[in-house]
Amino acid sequence: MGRIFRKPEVMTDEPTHYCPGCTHGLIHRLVAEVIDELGIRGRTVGIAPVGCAVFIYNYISVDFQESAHGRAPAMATGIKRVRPDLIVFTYQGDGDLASIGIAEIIHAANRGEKFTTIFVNNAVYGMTGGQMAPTTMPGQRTTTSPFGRKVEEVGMPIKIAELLSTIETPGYITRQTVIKPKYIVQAKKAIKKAFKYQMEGRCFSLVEVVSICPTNWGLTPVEAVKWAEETMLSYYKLGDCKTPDSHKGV
Amino acid sequence: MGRIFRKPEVMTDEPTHYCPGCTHGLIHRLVAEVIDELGIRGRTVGIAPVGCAVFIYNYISVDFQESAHGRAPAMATGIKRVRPDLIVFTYQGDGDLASIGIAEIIHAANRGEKFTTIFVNNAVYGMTGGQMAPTTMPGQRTTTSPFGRKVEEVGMPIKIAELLSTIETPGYITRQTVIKPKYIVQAKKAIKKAFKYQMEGRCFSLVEVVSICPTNWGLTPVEAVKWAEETMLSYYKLGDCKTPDSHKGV
Amino acid sequence: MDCMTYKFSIDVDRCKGCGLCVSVCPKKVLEISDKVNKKGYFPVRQAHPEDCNFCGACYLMCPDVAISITETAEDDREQE
Amino acid sequence: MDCMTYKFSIDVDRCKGCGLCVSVCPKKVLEISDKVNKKGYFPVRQAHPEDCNFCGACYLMCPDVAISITETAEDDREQE
Amino acid sequence: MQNEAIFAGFGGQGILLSGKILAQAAMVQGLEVAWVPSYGPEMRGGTAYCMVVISDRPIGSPIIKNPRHLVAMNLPSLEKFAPLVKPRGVVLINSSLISIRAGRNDVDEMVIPVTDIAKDLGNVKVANIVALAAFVARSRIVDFDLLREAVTGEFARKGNLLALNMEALDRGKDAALRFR
Amino acid sequence: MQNEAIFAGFGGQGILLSGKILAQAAMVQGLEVAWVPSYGPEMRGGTAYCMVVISDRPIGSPIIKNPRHLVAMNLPSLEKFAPLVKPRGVVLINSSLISIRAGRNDVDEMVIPVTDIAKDLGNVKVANIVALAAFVARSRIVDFDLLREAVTGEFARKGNLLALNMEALDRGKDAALRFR
Amino acid sequence: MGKILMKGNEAIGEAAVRAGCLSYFAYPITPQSEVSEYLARRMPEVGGVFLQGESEVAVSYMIFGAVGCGARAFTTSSSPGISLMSEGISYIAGAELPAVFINIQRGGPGLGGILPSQGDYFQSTKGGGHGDYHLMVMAPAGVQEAVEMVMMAFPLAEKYRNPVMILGDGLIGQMMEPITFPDHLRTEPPNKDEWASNGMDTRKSSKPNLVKSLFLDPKELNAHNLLLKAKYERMKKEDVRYEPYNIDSDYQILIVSYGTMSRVCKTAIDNMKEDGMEVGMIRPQTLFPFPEAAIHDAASKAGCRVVVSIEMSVGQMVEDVERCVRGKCPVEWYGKCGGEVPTPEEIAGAVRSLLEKNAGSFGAKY
Amino acid sequence: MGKILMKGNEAIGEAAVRAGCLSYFAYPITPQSEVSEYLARRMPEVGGVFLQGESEVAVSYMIFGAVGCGARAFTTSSSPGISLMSEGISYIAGAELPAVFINIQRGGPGLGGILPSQGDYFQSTKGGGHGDYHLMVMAPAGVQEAVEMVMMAFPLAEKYRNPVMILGDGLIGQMMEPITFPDHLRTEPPNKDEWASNGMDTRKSSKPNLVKSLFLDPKELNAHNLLLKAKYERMKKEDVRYEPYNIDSDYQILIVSYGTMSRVCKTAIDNMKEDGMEVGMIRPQTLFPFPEAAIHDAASKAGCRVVVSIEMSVGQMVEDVERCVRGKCPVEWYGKCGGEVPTPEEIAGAVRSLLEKNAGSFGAKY
Ligand SMILES: Cc1ncc(C[n+]2csc(CCOP(=O)(O)OP(=O)(O)O)c2C)c(N)n1
Ligand SMILES: Cc1ncc(C[n+]2csc(CCOP(=O)(O)OP(=O)(O)O)c2C)c(N)n1
Ligand code: SF4
Ligand code: SF4
Ligand code: SF4
Ligand code: SF4
Ligand code: SF4
Ligand code: SF4
Ligand SMILES: [Mg+2]
Ligand SMILES: [Mg+2]
Repeated sequence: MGRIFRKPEVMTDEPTHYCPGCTHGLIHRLVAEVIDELGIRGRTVGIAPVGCAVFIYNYISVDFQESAHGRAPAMATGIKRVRPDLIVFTYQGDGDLASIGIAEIIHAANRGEKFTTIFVNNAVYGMTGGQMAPTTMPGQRTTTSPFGRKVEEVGMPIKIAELLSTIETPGYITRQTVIKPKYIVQAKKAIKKAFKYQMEGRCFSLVEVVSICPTNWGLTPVEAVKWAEETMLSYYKLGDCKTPDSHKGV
Repeated sequence: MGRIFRKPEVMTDEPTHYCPGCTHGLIHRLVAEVIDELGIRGRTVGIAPVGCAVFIYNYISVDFQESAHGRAPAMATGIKRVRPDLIVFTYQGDGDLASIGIAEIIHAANRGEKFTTIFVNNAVYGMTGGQMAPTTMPGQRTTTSPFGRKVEEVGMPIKIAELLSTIETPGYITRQTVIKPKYIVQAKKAIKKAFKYQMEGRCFSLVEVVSICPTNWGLTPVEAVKWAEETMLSYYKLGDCKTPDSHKGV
Repeated sequence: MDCMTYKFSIDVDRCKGCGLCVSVCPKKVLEISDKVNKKGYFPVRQAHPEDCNFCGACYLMCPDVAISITETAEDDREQE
Repeated sequence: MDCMTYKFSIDVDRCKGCGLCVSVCPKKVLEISDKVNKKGYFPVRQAHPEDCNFCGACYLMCPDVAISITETAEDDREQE
Repeated sequence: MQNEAIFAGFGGQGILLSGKILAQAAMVQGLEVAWVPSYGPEMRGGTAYCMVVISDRPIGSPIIKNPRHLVAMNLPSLEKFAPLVKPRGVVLINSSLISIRAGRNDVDEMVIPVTDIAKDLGNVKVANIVALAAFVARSRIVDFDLLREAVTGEFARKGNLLALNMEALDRGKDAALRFR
Repeated sequence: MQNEAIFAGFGGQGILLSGKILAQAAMVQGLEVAWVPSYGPEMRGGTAYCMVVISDRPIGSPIIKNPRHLVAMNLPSLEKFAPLVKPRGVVLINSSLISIRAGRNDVDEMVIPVTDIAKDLGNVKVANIVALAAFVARSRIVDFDLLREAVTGEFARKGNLLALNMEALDRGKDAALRFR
Repeated sequence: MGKILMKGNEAIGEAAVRAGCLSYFAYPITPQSEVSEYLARRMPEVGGVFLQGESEVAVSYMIFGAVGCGARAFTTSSSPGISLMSEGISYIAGAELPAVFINIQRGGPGLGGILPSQGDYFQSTKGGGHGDYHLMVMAPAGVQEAVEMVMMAFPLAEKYRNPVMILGDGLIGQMMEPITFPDHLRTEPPNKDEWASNGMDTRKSSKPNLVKSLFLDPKELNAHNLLLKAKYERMKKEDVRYEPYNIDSDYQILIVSYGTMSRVCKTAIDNMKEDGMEVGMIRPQTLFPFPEAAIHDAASKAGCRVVVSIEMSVGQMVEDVERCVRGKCPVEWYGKCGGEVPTPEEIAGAVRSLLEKNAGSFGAKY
Repeated sequence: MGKILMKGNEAIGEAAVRAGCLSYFAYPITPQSEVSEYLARRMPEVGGVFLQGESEVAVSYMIFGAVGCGARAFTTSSSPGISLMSEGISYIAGAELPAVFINIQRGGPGLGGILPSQGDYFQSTKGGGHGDYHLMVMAPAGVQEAVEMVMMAFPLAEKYRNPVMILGDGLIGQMMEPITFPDHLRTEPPNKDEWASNGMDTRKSSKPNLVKSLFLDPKELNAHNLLLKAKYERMKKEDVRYEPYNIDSDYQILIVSYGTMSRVCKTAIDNMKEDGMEVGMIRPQTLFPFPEAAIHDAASKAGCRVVVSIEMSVGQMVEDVERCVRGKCPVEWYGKCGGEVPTPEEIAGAVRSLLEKNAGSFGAKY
């Protein structure tokens, strides 16, 4: 028992602007730990999303570009094509990646762009005040689905990891979560693996992270964790969907 | 042996602007036959793509809207949401649907919009002079892949039918071709089924049609048919990928 | 109307001479002619109409709806 | 440096009192305090530090990196 | 004559609602009114505020640098807005959460433990109404009866909350009348 | 002095290339030149054309309603452009594919079975060079030797095609000289 | 009907419903998301349609489809979202569809900020999209006017078969003001059966309706553009709207200002009047068609020495003002942007220093 | 180096390579697809990057990413494609990135047509995207000038850290003309290590570089906009380009025209001169910054009775001309669009009838 735990070096001292219990900060920390451990700070470029994590560059001290809503994969493509030696990651929410930016992520994955995407699925548009996302659960109330998501009207939540895994171009696609310590350990491993695949120049990699948004779910952080576990994890199954070695998903 | 074969009523007399052997005209005829047979001419609205088939409204005599490149599914959504009684179909090429318009088709399918898409996959941008499409085959030469599509650089061709079939919302997704009479008979059945699902208000439906573009492939029509059969059909497998009854693809 | 048969016709000016019908005709009835049509294409023609079994494969395959096969009473035939 | 042990600390002003650490601590060491911090949150505190086994679950779970567990020589300890 | 009031505090303290109820009362009184909230990401966990402008003429600019009055529900709000208040304006300080004072001697400072009063009433959430009542009682910015009407209107369809809020209204008014 | 020529025919007849070679020759002759193609979907299976403008002064508008000369490789082209040609211009008619005439008596009509000559040479594709040579020989729009150079340049890297095209050039010139 | 206190964004949603527009497609963006949130509840009550699109690009074409088949439909967004609709707006204008767009502007360029701004004047009046087209652009200065403009927008769009843009800003959207709704105006798009692709069953003729913007033949496309131009000229004749303010006074300086900014200007003008200084103002209510003659005339008035365009931008409308003034006076710009709003005091200061700067000017009145 | 005959689109591609721009991202669209087709072969030869993006929206952000990490990068498109880049262009301007965009215009609005047009003047000069920003806009009148402008565009973009747009049209793209390439100018963006997100290893300091357009604090955003404004003012001082034509003559009418249209005007002017009629012309080579002073001065010249803006659009630049002329003369528009191009004869006709119409005018010279 007992290890050393402290803020990764690449994280700044600035307190985050996130709501109490919001897992964005936690996921930032995992990314930061991986950057530290891989020793790639000096050649890493992050792409900030438009979403609650828009200020990620205030917390992780590497070069950053700030994307437009949904377009981070296109920006990452632009960078990696002209500077394949840089390590590039995008950090995107579910509104960002699964709604407005779904074309960009699919095509980046399909072209096999060699960057890493951290995809934070919190089943809602956090930043703009809790509107419905493509990943919102059936029946879930949001400000734009005040009577609960009606599947007959707007369909089922999109499973991004599975969707991307049908693509024939090799890639690493996995779904993780950070709602419990045991999952957090796994999630970090997956993030590290994703960065490593990039460093080896092997493939596109994406880690979907099932997350919580206590504020817009109208729950306390602890309740939110419970809801995520009960409702989301049974729909969004954890684990690797695709590795560059396996041709097709698990 | 022996049946009656003549131009469907809903087809106009105007000769098409297509190149000799181009299967767009053939697919138009199938759609027209289905409209005739279902007796839905008076309440059908088509959405023309931006692609070689941009003038489809000159050949099929129903109400039409002409879309912007890739956006037909959004337009069809707009129509069906305000006029669910109309029968709406989009007719889209692979540049249109699989490249610029992939977000729109995925989200329409995911919301379960009750319209029908005829998706003509000819592995190339026909109208603009034969540039590479997301569906272009590995090694295939096009004006923007003059040395052949390099999979290491731009990935594998996208299989739209399979991609859309992972979506959880019920739908009818099938892949057909028209390069031989036997396939044509099947393709027509599929198109009819797709329209029927719409008429029953059941689900989104999409028929991918593997097609030829002799002009931009630099082949005669007969050679093009052969190439399509040998090269495309082994990658783009024919058959239903998903029906509203089966939850997941075949 | 007692004595029904089929009439095969090619709309020469719609035909673009692509040859797809030729390639699918099980009876080798069709061939590309050497007379240019209005649009400058060499349209298809029934070289061996007697072999035609009105199967419709050519119609099915034609991208330009240039072929039609219709029912016709025997006596209508002459009028064409 | 011979005699190593661990130091547990909470950055009170980073803590937002979300309670997630409390919920995952296997030893029930933590609780939310009733003193407001600078930002107006009620931060967490080690109510039973003696039970802490430095497992790090709380660190892992904290979204705000408000907890740290570091190695420290016995004699360093007093300096804090 | 134009008057403005800023209501400021934590998100969740019902700041925007207090302002809205005041605006509603003023409107019914026949005055021109505009209610302007702070909005956007800075609301997230931080401070929220709204500005209510009340006038007997059409309101020009609804964006006011120096408002007449301030209702400060937490410390950061007092620190941010107290310096901006016009002389002779009312500055209500929620002493339950704020231990300092405005640091001005040209304003009408009113120190009331609003949150404690609300707790006393059994629900910390009604602190906003306590404060609103105290503020209106002191500033007379609108007719108190119309304020009562507005509170009634706001909570009429919210069943059991009505009585509680009416009580909060009275307690706030009392506190103001008893202040100093 | 400015001259213009339209080359028109089916897509696939090498129309754009004839124009380009002429433009190349004129450029080498030290003249100003602009080559403007028809483009876009109407090319699909239909007629293609290009316009070459040659001048001893900088060229203003490269878009010309009434060109001086016309090389018509098929019927629709002749029908479309013949009426536009300026008086005294050369109108080359590919009689292999066109059975009518320009229907004008103020132009220099030259009727040559260009496609047949090309077939004769063993490759229908060189009809464009036959026509180009005949046209230049007649119109003298550029120095014929420079034209020869331009054709050489165009096909130099295309191996066996060079000899064939040089032959086409000569046959075209001959045909023009022998015409009428 | 009594006044009700309503937030701009919600009032906009309600006004559309009352104008008979029962279809709304949108994508969330601050500071206008409350329109969606309001209509997500309201549309089901009236049997209308609310759909959150996957992006602003998609939304612009959902609107195209809905309006193209004869429905009334509108969307709301804010600056970056409107940019994404540029192509769609150009298509809609090209296809002559009476769609309504509402831009609750925020600071730009790029991601910019979320506070009120007027940085999209150019984009909306000069056509953010490609090609020769114009939107009719209306700029409300408060919630009540926003309501009225929304309710006028649909019939106006249908009068011209041309998209109408309402250019608000974050303040209009976020503010609550007392409002009354004009009487219900519900009508359907007139003559829609003549052009809408609503199914051939709808009409007697067997001619299909075709909604399109493609004209490959340049003669046709030129003619189409001239037809559009004629509509814009007609707008200039029939539908210019503006409010003059203190224009009968003996002003030496004329302000041109619109929307939120003009309200602050009014306060400034009132304050200056109290101080004995007269300032006139023209407030364009339609930004396209622009009140060209009104501004020219007001600038030509004897005594007017300088015209100033006051904007929450670094100077966009000022170009139109300059154009209309045609050299009658010097034309200046004053403003702030990105969420900063000049105060009445700052405006008064600016006015004073502009008068000093242009002390020698006497205009070129002829 | 001798002249070579090259198609505009291909010459543009080659010019970019010679300007040291080795990254190109684009999406096919007529009439500019040949740029991609050329560079698909050429870029591998020089170790450069060509990537066909999935859409114009994506392409605009690929450019953002590439330029943002310090590379030179450009794209080409045509009207509808540029509309789809509006948001991206606004972001790029907001983030102060020196990207180069080339618009080979076609007829609009909407799908329009594919023939040459000048309908995107407003879009490119007034900011198709949202917020207060400007592109530097250059308009070549032929292939040689297109080559030169492309080669100037990169250093100019870097001088200002502002995107540059080259506004051509289908004719410029499709035409072949003899060209020579200026000497190679290969340099890298100067000082890029100061701002580009190219990895912290690149620089000594441990401060990360951040490329962004977000400024949530209104004061900051206002300041940022003023900084941008200052750049645009500097452009107006240092980089206005135009060509006067027959301006020393005794003209009664002044033409303002650019790009392809100006070539036809030159022919018309030459023809009219032969007929004894003098017509002056100012041809803006930069549309932003616009040659305001030159046009004002030329319109102010004694004898000039009317100014006409001749465009392949139904009248866009005419507004800028009107603005600059400031009442010195009446300002008129003449043109055609959608692929129709006025002939020299038509222009002469228009000039004559405008002179008649404005016979009474003598300008307001003071
Ligand atoms: C083009 C555009 N559309 C909309 C927005 C508004 N917007 C900002 S963030 C956001 C959604 C964020 O949700 P998500 O991506 O799920 O991230 P989260 O905040 O939940 O982490 C939206 C719609 C924008 N900035 N730009
Ligand atoms: C926004 C936009 N981008 C690009 C184009 C140009 N464009 C027209 S058709 C087309 C591709 C057509 O290819 P596909 O969809 O495969 O249809 P096909 O012609 O092969 O049937 C493109 C890129 C356009 N019109 N609009
Ligand atoms: S709104 Fe949700 S996602 Fe955003 S910071 Fe708060 S909890 Fe996190
Ligand atoms: S280019 Fe290809 S798709 Fe287009 S009409 Fe010709 S053969 Fe058909
Ligand atoms: S109908 Fe059958 S047999 Fe007759 S020509 Fe056609 S394909 Fe041949
Ligand atoms: S398939 Fe049709 S177009 Fe082709 S040759 Fe046969 S009849 Fe003619
Ligand atoms: S380290 Fe482990 S035992 Fe100690 S407080 Fe944290 S979670 Fe509890
Ligand atoms: S998890 Fe972190 S922020 Fe939350 S209460 Fe514990 S220490 Fe504080
Ligand atoms: Mg989210
Ligand atoms: Mg295709």
